[in-house]
Amino acid sequence: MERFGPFIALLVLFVAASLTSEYFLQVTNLLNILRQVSYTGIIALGMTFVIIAGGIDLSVGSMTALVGGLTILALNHFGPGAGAVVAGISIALLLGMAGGAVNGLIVTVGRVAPFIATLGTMAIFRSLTLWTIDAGEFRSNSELYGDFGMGLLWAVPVPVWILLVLTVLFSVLLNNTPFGRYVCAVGSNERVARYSAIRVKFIRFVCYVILGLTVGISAVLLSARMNSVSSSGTGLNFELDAIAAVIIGGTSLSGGRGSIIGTLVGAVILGIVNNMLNMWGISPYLQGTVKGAVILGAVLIQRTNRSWNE
Amino acid sequence: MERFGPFIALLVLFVAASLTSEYFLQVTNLLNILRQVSYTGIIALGMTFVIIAGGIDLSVGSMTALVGGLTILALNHFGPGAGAVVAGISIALLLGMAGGAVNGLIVTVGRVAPFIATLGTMAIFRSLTLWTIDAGEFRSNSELYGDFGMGLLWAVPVPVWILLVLTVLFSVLLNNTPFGRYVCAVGSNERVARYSAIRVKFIRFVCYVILGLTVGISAVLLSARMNSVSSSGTGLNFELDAIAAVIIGGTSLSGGRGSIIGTLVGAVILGIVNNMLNMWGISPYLQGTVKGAVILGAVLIQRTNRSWNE
Amino acid sequence: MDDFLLETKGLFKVFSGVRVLSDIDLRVKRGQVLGIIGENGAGKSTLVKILTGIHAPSSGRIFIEGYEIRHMNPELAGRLGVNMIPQEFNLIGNLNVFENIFLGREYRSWGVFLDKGRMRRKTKELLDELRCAVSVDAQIQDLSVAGKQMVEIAKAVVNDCKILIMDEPTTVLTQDETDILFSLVRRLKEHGTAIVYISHKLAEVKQICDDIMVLKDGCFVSQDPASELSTHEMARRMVGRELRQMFPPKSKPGSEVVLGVDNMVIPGDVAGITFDLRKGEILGFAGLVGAGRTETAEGIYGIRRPVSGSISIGGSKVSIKSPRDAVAHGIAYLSEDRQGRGIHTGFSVSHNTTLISLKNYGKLITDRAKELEKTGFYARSFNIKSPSQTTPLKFLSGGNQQKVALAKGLDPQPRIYIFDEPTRGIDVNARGEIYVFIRRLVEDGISCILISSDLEEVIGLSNRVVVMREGRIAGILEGDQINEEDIMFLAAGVGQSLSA
Amino acid sequence: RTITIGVSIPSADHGWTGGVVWNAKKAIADWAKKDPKIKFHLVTASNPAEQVNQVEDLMMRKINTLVILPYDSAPLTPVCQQVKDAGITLVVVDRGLTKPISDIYVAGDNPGLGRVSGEFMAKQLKGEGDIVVLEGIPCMINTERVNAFQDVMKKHPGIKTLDSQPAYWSTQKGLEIMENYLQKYKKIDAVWAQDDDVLKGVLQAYKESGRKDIKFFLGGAGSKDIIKMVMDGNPLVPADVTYPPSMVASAISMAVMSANGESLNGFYQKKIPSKIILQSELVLPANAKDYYEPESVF
Ligand SMILES: Nc1ncnc2c1ncn2[C@@H]1O[C@H](COP(=O)(O)OP(=O)(O)OP(=O)(O)O)[C@@H](O)[C@H]1O
Ligand SMILES: Nc1ncnc2c1ncn2[C@@H]1O[C@H](COP(=O)(O)OP(=O)(O)OP(=O)(O)O)[C@@H](O)[C@H]1O
Ligand SMILES: [Mg+2]
Ligand SMILES: [Mg+2]
Repeated sequence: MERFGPFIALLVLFVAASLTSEYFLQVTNLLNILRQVSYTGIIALGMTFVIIAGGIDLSVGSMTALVGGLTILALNHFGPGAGAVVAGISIALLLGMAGGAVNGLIVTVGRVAPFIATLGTMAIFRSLTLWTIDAGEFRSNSELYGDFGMGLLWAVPVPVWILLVLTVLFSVLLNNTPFGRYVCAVGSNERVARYSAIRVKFIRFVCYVILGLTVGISAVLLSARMNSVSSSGTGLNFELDAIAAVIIGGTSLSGGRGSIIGTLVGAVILGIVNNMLNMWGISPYLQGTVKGAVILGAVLIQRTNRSWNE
Repeated sequence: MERFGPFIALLVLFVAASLTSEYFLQVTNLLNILRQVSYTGIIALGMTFVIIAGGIDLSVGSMTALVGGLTILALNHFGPGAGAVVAGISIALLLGMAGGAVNGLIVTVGRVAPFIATLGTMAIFRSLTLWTIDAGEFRSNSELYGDFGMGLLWAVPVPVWILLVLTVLFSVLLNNTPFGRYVCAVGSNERVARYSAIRVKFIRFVCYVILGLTVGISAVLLSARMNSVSSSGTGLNFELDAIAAVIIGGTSLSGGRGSIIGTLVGAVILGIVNNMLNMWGISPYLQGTVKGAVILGAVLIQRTNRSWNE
Repeated sequence: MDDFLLETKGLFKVFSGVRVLSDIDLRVKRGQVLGIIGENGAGKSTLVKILTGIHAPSSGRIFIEGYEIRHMNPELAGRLGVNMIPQEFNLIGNLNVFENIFLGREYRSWGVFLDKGRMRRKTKELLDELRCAVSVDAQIQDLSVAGKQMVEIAKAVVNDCKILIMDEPTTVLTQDETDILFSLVRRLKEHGTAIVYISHKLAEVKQICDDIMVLKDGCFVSQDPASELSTHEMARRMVGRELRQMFPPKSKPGSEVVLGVDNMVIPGDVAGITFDLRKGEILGFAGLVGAGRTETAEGIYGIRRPVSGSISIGGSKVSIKSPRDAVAHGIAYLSEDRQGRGIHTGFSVSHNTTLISLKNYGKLITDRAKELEKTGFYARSFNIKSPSQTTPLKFLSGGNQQKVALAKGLDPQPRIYIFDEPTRGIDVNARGEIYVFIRRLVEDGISCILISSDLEEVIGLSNRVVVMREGRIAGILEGDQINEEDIMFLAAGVGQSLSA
Repeated sequence: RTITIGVSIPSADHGWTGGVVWNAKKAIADWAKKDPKIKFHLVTASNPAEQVNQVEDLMMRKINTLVILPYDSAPLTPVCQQVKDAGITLVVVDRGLTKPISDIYVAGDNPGLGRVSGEFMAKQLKGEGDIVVLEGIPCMINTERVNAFQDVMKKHPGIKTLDSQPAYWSTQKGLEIMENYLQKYKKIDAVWAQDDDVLKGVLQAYKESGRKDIKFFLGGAGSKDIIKMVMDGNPLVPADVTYPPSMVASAISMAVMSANGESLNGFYQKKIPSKIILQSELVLPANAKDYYEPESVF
């Protein structure tokens, strides 16, 4: 029953939120929550692979700023048309994958512990972002890009669609393909994986590239939403939110197993918590206390549930 | 030879720093570096136990602020005498251990993943600090407390002495007592440890209490030095510095083994890096790049060294 | 009548709805060695895990020296002098030998500090007694499987224990080490220790045990003095029917050389290994522990990097830099280190079985149904006892895990299969079936290398036997030369190498 | 009719933002006492994306007026546009948006802070001397201040900036960097710390070093401790330059008055002015009393 833990936590939170706030159940609010969580949620989906493979990535927030910033530079360079937007987006995805590849190489070829490797690149990516624009803001000249960021498809925001589609795709990738199985094998026992003819380093590397890709996607959506990127503020603390979503979703930080759907649920849980804090109107000083307590509570619900079934 | 990795990295960095900066080798500068690293270094010593036991603690920075703040409140309450300072310090150590115990209980009894547990308490501790003083500053009225923070003993700052003494004590604790063995055993293989009649949860719990104690010590030294605590700024990002020191020092984030001396070396490496950034006068925007690169470099030196000897 | 050191009454154990043990009454006296035998999954390990408090019984009572112990746990067991050599290693990889041996019961000085000197000395004494050359300061993770096994033995006897439980202690040990262990057992017996001994090596059981208890499907079958049971009868009681001939008749290998190893050198482990393997051949590898057989196998499989020499497959030289290359060249390797290298204990039966060959179940999307079907085939072939295909391996008995490991190597349909202790922990019945299976493999043209510490197995199956000593090939035996005396003669290094 | 005012500000991550939160809460408490019909919703964000989310959430709660201190200009502009389009009165504080959509803009003057600081420093040094600078977190606000300061310095070639490093608006960082400066430079005439929190650390380092060469220190933002030092005539701290976190409180008041249809006291203009620039003022011992607010947290 352990695997239902996140869902039960979500349910409890959902009911609690519905009861305590008149605004919560409004469709716009629910869509807002989904959109709000989509930026770190998409990154969390990629992070799930990295964590299952036994790694971690602290650099995703800085990488979001760097990729988003460079994308806007490219966009401004290409001009205002739709073609420029498409080109910009492509560049963002490539940059994201390149960023992920850098992390992946340091971890696999350089054999640096993932925590330190990405702590290093976190500093480096942020610093390069600051340096590119002299600590200012990247502002897009393209109206179209901004419209895309706020766009709706059948009344649902684009980022939400992407979040959902990626959840399905990644779920299949994790559960129904050889690659997914290899990721679990590598994270579960690296040596056994090696004896099983799995290219351990390659799999690790690909996980980082996938994460980089999701960072690229998130960078596009976020920078389009704001039609700009702040070199100092964009992506700040994203890594904590993304990792928290993954772990609340039931993936173990020690690797070997995990769930993409769980991560989605984890991200939504965090989104509802934030939404509730704003809706309840808690004193700013005490918001941290309530947020921390609710997150701990959500995780504890899962635990209690597990012990019932053990 | 792996265990010498951190020392070699330190040596290389030391030589590089001596060659590139005429100020580096001055005694005051070296003492400055030691004092600068002592605050997070002391915490890193405690963090080493938690990480070896397979845990992590993100809340140490917030806890430093909370403990420091409450200590100053207590101090102001007790009045200006030396007795008050002693009482204040005792309270700080107790509060630190209590904070560590909270984390330890959530992790062991609550069975919440350490990352999430301490992410929660990080928010909670900070928020309680802000709430206590309305986001302002805790100011001590005791001159004596400030003098203690700046104090020297045989020309060496008090915090440095404490850092060194704790290194020795903790080294003995880790390497020469049953408790130290149990910590390694718990972090290496929890199941086997349990079968060996080791009280796994208790050991984990004690590790968090030890870390809490070091946070308490650091909170005293830091608040005494400034004779004040900022509820918003004190302790910010301490967790990253402390964890980085531990890992650079050769302790594995996956637990099971580690070295206290290594952590000291890791902390000093970080201190030298920061010192060098200032001494070289690097552009503020690029400081992150250089810092990240030097840290990665320091870790890579260890790796290369290892592969030579493999 | 109360001189039973250990007694259970009506032990039941149910794992998630499945009854694993029913109504077990067990009695062991001072100085008695009680053997427990039974098929894989019969519940032997579960029984002894209950005795040491690792599992709680679903119902039933445990008495130690006549006192009922209501809530047994590992710590209490330790204090009561109940020690166990577990089936799977319970050692901390990051700690060294003496730290492991004394884990949880360290010698102290001043009450708080570790008395390392005394612990080292005591460990050294023990290892010397076991004639084990492992260094007291070696890290466990650097030891060979046999080395780890010896450490487990030392750990179990380091303090005076009243009751010693041994769960398949000799699976990776050669005859020599087994003899050393047995002399230790006899000494403990004289001191009045009660001993519970579990093994699938029935001859050993007969040799060392006073009484033999047979379990089948978690139920008590019989208990008789060892002197009254032949190994044949033991096997019959375990399985419940007559067993056929253990070793199938040897087949005739072809003359085509499938694998040629020429002058392979792995520094520190093996020097100048040269042999070839023919099509449809079973090539046995014999030698004492540490002779370098595993290293040779790992050298071929791409785990260890030979510094010189060459490997050719089907006549052409190949470069094998990783297990992936080896698998691509049709080589499979079954490791002797089941849980450390062979299987993912957290993975299910089917996920483990198909891990190497996963790409055969769909390059893009894995065909789950086909996967389950194939796993089912192996489960039937090897009689793998598991609640379902999706049960994680950690919930299977040791022997059944071993069978999954075997199937895992088979699934990519290798041309060359290197077995390192293939029947480690496998019961007599399944063992016979696996031998037949291997026999069928070679008939189908697969070539096998058989590394085993079980001489009988090597002799019974091999067309030729390579005997290794201290990292070198001491000789290659054929036909009539394949007998215990000649092999031991070469392995121990007394006298001249015949091939020299 | 009830008025619902949403207030969105950055979270307290250093002294000044702590002051902003405190002042916002204080203004809200004051107004809530005066006029129970006004409802306030206060939210704090630790990055631009979170602030966008919070503004969306505030819109769900049917606010009539939004008072926002944007974490950054450009990233918050689109969502503020949405606020505006929804017919909500938009009051922007401190960081301006990139489009002129605010109904009321209460601005701090970042370049002004740099300029006033630079001019005071140049005057005090009589155009001659070596100085070191401790910057804030590398970001736009910081850049504007430092650039304005350096623009003034360009006019005084006799003054040499020896070094300029980021101290992240943190006391502890300020202490460490000053320690390093004192190590590196044997003679320093003056220090510009840009932020009073940093200045506290700087003064501590100077005190511990036992050196006597530095003539004076200049902070910024006007925290009560530093103002007190100025007021008490501390020779090391002859002045301070304001950048009051209370600007958010002023903005909240403007928002309330505007919602009530009041006009600004003394103004003949009917509506509240659409742009209010708060000067960065120079605090000297003579006028320090006017700036000293003992119960403020900053
Ligand atoms: N932790 C567990 N959870 C569920 N089932 C278990 C667990 N441990 C063992 N089993 C089941 O209990 C049965 C008996 O297992 P046990 O390990 O006692 O067998 P065994 O007699 O030791 O076999 P072997 O000779 O293969 O070691 C097996 O069918 C196994 O699947
Ligand atoms: N019991 C032991 N005593 C001393 N050294 C050992 C022992 N076991 C292993 N070693 C060391 O480990 C190395 C490899 O041993 P290993 O047991 O893997 O060799 P092997 O030939 O595969 O033997 P086997 O297959 O019988 O286990 C040896 O070279 C030896 O140095
Ligand atoms: Mg068993
Ligand atoms: Mg071997």
